[in-house]
Amino acid sequence: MTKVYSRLVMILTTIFTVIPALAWADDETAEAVVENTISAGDTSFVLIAAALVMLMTLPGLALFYGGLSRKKNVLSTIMYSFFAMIVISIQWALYGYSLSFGPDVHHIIGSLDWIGLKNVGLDPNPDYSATIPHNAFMVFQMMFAVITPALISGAFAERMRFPAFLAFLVLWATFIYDPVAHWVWGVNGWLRNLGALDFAGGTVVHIISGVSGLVACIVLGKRKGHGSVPMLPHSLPFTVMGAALLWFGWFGFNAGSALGANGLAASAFVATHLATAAAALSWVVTEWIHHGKPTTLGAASGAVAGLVAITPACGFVEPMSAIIIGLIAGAACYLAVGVLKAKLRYDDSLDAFGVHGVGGTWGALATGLFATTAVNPAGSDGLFYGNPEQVVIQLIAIASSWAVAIVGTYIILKVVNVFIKLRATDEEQESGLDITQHGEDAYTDFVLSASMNSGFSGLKESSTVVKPMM
Amino acid sequence: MTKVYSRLVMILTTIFTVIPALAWADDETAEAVVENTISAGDTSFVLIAAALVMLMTLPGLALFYGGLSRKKNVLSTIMYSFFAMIVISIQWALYGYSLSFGPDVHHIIGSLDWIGLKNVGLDPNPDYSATIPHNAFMVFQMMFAVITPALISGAFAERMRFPAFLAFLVLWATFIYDPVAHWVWGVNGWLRNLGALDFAGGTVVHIISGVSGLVACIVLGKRKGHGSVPMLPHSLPFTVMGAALLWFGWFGFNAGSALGANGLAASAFVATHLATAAAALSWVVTEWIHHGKPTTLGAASGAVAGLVAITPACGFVEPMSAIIIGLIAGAACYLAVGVLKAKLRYDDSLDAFGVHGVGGTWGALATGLFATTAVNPAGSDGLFYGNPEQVVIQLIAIASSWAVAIVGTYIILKVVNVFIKLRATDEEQESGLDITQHGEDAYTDFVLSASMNSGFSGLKESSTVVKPMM
Amino acid sequence: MTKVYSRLVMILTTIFTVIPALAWADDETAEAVVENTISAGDTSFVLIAAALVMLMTLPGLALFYGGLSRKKNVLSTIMYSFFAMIVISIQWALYGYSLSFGPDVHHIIGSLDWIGLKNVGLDPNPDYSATIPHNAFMVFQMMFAVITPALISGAFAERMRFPAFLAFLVLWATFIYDPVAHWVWGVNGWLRNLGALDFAGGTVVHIISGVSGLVACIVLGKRKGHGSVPMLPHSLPFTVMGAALLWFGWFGFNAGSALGANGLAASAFVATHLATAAAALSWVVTEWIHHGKPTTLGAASGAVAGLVAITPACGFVEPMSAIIIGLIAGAACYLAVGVLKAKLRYDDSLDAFGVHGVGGTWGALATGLFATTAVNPAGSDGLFYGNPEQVVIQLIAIASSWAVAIVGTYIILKVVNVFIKLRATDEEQESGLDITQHGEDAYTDFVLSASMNSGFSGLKESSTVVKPMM
Amino acid sequence: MTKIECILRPGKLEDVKEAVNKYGIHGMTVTQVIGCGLQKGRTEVYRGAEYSINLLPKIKLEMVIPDEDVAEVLKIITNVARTGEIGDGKIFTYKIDNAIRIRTGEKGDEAI
Amino acid sequence: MTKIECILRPGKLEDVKEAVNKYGIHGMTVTQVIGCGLQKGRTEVYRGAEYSINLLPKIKLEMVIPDEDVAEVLKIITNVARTGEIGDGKIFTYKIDNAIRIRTGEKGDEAI
Amino acid sequence: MTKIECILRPGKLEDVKEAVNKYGIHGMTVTQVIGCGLQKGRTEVYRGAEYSINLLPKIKLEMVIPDEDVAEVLKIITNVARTGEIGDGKIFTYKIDNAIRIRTGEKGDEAI
Ligand SMILES: Nc1ncnc2c1ncn2[C@@H]1O[C@H](COP(=O)(O)OP(=O)(O)O)[C@@H](O)[C@H]1O
Ligand SMILES: Nc1ncnc2c1ncn2[C@@H]1O[C@H](COP(=O)(O)OP(=O)(O)O)[C@@H](O)[C@H]1O
Ligand SMILES: Nc1ncnc2c1ncn2[C@@H]1O[C@H](COP(=O)(O)OP(=O)(O)O)[C@@H](O)[C@H]1O
Repeated sequence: MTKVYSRLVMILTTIFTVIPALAWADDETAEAVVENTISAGDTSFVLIAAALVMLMTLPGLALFYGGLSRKKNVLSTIMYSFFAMIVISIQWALYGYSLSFGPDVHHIIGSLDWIGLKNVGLDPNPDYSATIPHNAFMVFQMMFAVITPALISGAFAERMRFPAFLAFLVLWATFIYDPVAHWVWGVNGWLRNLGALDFAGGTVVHIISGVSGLVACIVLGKRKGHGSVPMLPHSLPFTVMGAALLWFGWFGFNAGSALGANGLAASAFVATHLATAAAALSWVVTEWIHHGKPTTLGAASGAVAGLVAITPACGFVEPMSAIIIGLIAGAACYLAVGVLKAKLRYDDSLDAFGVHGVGGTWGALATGLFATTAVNPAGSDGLFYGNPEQVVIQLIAIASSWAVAIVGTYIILKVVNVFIKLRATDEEQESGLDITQHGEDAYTDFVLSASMNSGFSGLKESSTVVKPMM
Repeated sequence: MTKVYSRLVMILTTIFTVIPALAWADDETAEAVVENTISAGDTSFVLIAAALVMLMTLPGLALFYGGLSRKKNVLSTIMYSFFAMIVISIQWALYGYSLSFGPDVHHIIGSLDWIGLKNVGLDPNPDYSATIPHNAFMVFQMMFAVITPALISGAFAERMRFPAFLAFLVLWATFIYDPVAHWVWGVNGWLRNLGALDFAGGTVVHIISGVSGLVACIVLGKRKGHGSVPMLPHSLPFTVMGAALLWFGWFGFNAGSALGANGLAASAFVATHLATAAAALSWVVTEWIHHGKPTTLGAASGAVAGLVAITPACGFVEPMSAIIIGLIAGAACYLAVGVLKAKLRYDDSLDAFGVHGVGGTWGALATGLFATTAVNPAGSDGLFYGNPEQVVIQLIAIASSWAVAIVGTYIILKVVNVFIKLRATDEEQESGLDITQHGEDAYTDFVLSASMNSGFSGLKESSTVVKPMM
Repeated sequence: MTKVYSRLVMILTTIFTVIPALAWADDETAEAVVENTISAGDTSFVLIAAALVMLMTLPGLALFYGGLSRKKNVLSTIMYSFFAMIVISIQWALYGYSLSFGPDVHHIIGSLDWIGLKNVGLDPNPDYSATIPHNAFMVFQMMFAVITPALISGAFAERMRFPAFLAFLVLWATFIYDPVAHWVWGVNGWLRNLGALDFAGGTVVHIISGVSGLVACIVLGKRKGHGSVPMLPHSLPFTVMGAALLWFGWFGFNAGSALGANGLAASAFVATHLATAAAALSWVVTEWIHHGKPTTLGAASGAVAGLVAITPACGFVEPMSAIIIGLIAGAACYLAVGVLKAKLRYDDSLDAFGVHGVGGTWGALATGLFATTAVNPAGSDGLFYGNPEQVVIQLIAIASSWAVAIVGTYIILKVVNVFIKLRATDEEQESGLDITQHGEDAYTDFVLSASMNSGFSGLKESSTVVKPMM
Repeated sequence: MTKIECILRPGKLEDVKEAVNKYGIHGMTVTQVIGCGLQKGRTEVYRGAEYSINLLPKIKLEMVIPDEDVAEVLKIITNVARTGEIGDGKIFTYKIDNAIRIRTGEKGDEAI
Repeated sequence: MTKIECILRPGKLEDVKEAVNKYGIHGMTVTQVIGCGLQKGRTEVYRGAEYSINLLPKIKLEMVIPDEDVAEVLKIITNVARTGEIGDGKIFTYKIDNAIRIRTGEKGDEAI
Repeated sequence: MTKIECILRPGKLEDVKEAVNKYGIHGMTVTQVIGCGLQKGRTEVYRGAEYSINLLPKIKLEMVIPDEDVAEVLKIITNVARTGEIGDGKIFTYKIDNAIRIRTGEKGDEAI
């Protein structure tokens, strides 16, 4: 078993260190000389979009995943998203943004020139966004850096210890997210130079989070009782609420990635919405045929699958292509989650891989098929518009992000586990992570009886200090 | 009984086929020659507004209605809204938008010229919105088409079978919503030509959904146990959350209908907010007097009633008029729901008619009373500003939309019922629609025991594939 | 006991009547002659921001506080926020806005010139916002007036009678909020003239609400059973959801206070987000050290503490300063809530004072330390940028708002209590305020049995009116 | 005194309650339970995995009544709660030694 | 051994628990129930329609104790749980044949 | 007939259920309860204030079975439910006078 893994590691390491070198690094980044004037319309749009993307993680994803957890693990699941928000926001400001978007170093990583947000001011940075303040771009991108590791948590929910999660979080963001973001979006990043299309983060956000999730859930092992004890969502209304907020926030994610309020943003908005609806439909129809009932969880899951799949494509494809991408995404993710997972018997608790890994991979590929310069002249044509080469480029982007996610996550988890135990013990899982990791119950309505501890009663003599005065 | 209905059908059919002919169809649509430049500010506003209106249906309405349902029907209630979102979004892109806003055919319907969003591109369409991309306008309107049938579902919740709902949904959108939207908002639609005022959809959205709800709940019959078993909201916090998200999203609905970020939008925003607050206040005060307690459900219901009533008026009236419209709306809807419904003993499960039908009708009328060109020079003056004629026009718009909703919904339901049974059996209602229609429980925390089926255990031999590797 | 209080009242009254007189009232308000053109970008931003701030109160704060309440008091807690929204919106339109922002009267209060929104039209008011419609500014400010008294309700939740709350609400808004808003933000308000910095309402919103909460919870006395019966949050997921929506809405609150979509808004956005993350982190770390577990409630509470503390500072400080302000805010509020409150044994039910009073005071002070004209040339430098005087000014602002809050709230509550009993009886608290004040249960899933009343059964004969017709 | 403990379909509670009320019995206590017997349970599918739920929601209704009424009350409940389908539930009876009304301290048959 | 089964006002659980703890009884089981007796229920209004809620929330407290303690414990509970208002609840007692502590397998009075 | 009433750890329900099923017992009723015994409870901290939760979640499992099976079933349950740690729970048994299957009206041992 472990042999297979080590061999895999070697192969993948080779691939992803060699390919960047191949990427002919023509520095001719086509930035026209733009006037550095801030547009209030664009700034308004991007700032609100940043707020929408923030909402995706908290409470969107927290609720989506929290509703899927069992009652004894709700808070622990929510805390993964909450701390991704807390910790990565600060990491990003301190050095993450600089690593991802700072001046390029060998096409692999940004330099530390922008550490602590040095040189990230109120004026536009024409390299990334000529019409909005540079710090607006920075904070918009921050929200992407936040949600990506939060997505992974769906794979190891209900069993990863909180301290281990924190360590994993910071390492993963630093060694995986930040470089990959630079490759794809950073000026002179090698995948960007290669011509890979990724409008809003299919590769950067979804493939690497989904694939890292798969690795993590295998490394951590199945939850205690998996396969014998049923593990049902404790609150589907929360899950629907979460999915709906993800959908809502995703308009900021995708349309906001146009970095301005213009025709392209509107086009991305429309593509996003249609693909989502189509994917929800196709997931539900597939399961209806397969299992006999159209479920709410299916609709919510399908919607998220569609959002994932359209993310890289939304700024390059026409509305009808978006519907097709969505239809395929829904069915594909359903099969991944409902059939493939059961076959391979890994325990991806809340289906981070099944939805983000599979949906993201399909989306990155689909971008190579359906992209058209009729929608976005700054993009490329895809296979169906006469440019088969784009598919090859997309496949390179997919393969390299799979590779880095597999190898990187595997190494990080192994390293963390040396210092901090990753997996909650069977007893901790039995009692639930809420109590064992956080010392809290999500719902206390039935804990009718409890009493305060001595720390309080020691003060009982002075209890006359505050009294009703009426 | 049925006699009364058939007679009604005849009378109404006559009315609503004759009046359009009367509408002197002067094609002088006053579109000035506007420069087709996209305004980033306006585009930003309308795209965000579209996202807000999306939020109204999901999770807004889903939660509002879901909280009002009993625990065994939560998911089924949510699914009505969810599938309105899924199905109508696609229907709209395929042909709905073309029917509603496409080039006019005889003042009754749009042509199919824009089918599959053909000719709906990134450039502005000066007929509808000269400063934003045409597809931004299209997607903003899509969200209206989505929420309208979702609103109806409150009337037949807890008893309509899901497959029948799907059929009804598509037919109703195609044969009722799309034409009426064309009449009121489409260039050369007969009600638009007549001068009917409907800023954000009092007629199009609320009257026809509310009235269709009334028809639907009568056709389907009362829920099993109605009048003997109590049917209480299972979670009022969800209902409040839903009402609050509706309120929030409605700013997009109403202010967004200005199709630009300008004084008119601000004015609609203010009118919306004040009418809502006033209606919530008046509902609660009325019930406080009537029943002795001010309730949370009353506040939530009153707020929605106010939002409904101000919808057609918000772009034409002054703030103080908005307060008056709201005050009357709250009391009127309370009486409709608390007294009228009890008297007539129809089973409008979650009060779609009582709130949207009654509130929408009052709002459409109130627009004819309180409208003033001081607020919106493109509108007209109402009765209180010296123009009694406007009331007549509003009454024609109200009558024709009532008529089309009654006749159309009745016919559609009867037709659907021939092929797909509309009403869940008594046993299905007893067990709850969540289990019988969707095979799911909303909350599984107390289902402590369950075991996975053979489909899984058949794979038990291969269960060594995935293991913890630590 | 009461002696101490009366002495306090005297001292404070003196302070806050004398200081305004000292404020050298140089009327040289530096409004340049600006062109009165509406910017669509700015208007879009401020209107959306107003909607976001609305969302903070409902459902944000309602959920945050509702989740912290016990199951029998959820609705009552929600109703405090709901009615703040309903009543203050109308109060603001009728006369509150005029008192706060209307033409200055002796630096203390606005005149009644803008009563009923007279003269508050679609054109910009260059005194407050030259690029957006005046009514957009008015409605944005309305949302601030709404949330402030709602925040107080956390202090007396689970025991204040609803009618007394309503009376308190209106009086407090009129006699405390409106004047203080005028002092700080109104043209020629004495604190504004003094040069006090308060970007988005640290003084106006948070100090006075938090301190008023402290006074209120002391005047009302502890909840029945406080200190013996445990009072645990009934739903932490609701609390997290509420905190997340507060966070989201706060971008409107803080960045929106730039009143335009520009570099300053982006800067305020970034500062807000970083301080919030930092405060959540520091609260959790402090309690982790102190109690051994990192809790979800700690993360949510810390986030709110950070939002509060950065509010006055967000438009004046650099990102790294924001992180420091947040780190201190989290620890300080944790100590206030976890140690100080336990020591002094007042019963601030949901910690309105501990979070808003303490956090707001720290924030107002921190503004005087960290402000820099490098971020906002219209502001001032703080102590750390060479201007110790600013700290003095901030301390005056803090002291005077504490003073007015203490004295004003004390008087108002005493007066109200003469006419309307403030405190629910022990029996009412035992049964819960939901039933006793509002006659409702939040969750009825287990109230399986009930029957409709005679008002209904009297109609049973006519129960054939509505029947299924299929 | 005898305690009658019935496990009922959730939908039957109201009917049984009314029927025994009419007979003159007003004191009762109701608990939400789940249970299984001959009834087979049902299948729920979450994201493609099937789960068979074998404990189904029931209502437990407890009444303490004087011994002489037991036979009649059992008849009433059996009649009202029966649908004839599997899953109708069970009734168990057993003797109670004593009953006390807390409010007054009354004991025995007085108290129920 | 005897089982003491009390139906209490929800607010009284803590007091009763403390009182019997003080007496030396620590084992008990608590269930959330709804019930009716002489207490009439209350009216709730939802959107203008009145509903009379006639089953009210109660707490069921069960303790199995040695026979010799029964009289004393009943006295304690009755005293603590009484408010004198309708709705105070009931206590039922009945004999238990056996008790087993699962952890150790101990039986009878040892086990409780 | 005898009623076996077990208070179990929530995690043990499934195992106990399977074990008695294998023995041939299928009828049972399950209730969510909270309780305390020797087990001490735990501490939860909310915003810096510590609370000791002394009633912990348990599962009550009730089965009415023929007297002759009691000894064997008790053995099975005790074995399966035991972890050896404090908090394993209790089993109580007592005689039932009668059982009725509502669907058919069958009485006594037939009915269970
Ligand atoms: N022997 C038993 N002991 C305790 N509870 C039982 C027993 N048998 C049945 N029950 C309860 O009665 C309910 C209905 O039983 P079931 O066998 O399905 O009914 P029937 O046989 O009358 O169709 C079960 O869900 C369970 O809660
Ligand atoms: N005969 C009975 N059998 C079972 N439970 C009962 C009976 N009588 C009362 N109860 C329970 O006791 C609770 C309190 O009863 P109630 O008659 O209101 O008290 P009291 O008569 O002491 O004022 C009821 O809600 C119910 O749960
Ligand atoms: N005397 C009793 N009467 C009723 N229930 C009891 C009694 N003793 C224990 N229990 C129940 O059994 C559960 C487990 O008891 P505990 O004393 O912790 O187990 P053990 O002593 O076997 O470790 C308790 O939570 C409670 O619900």
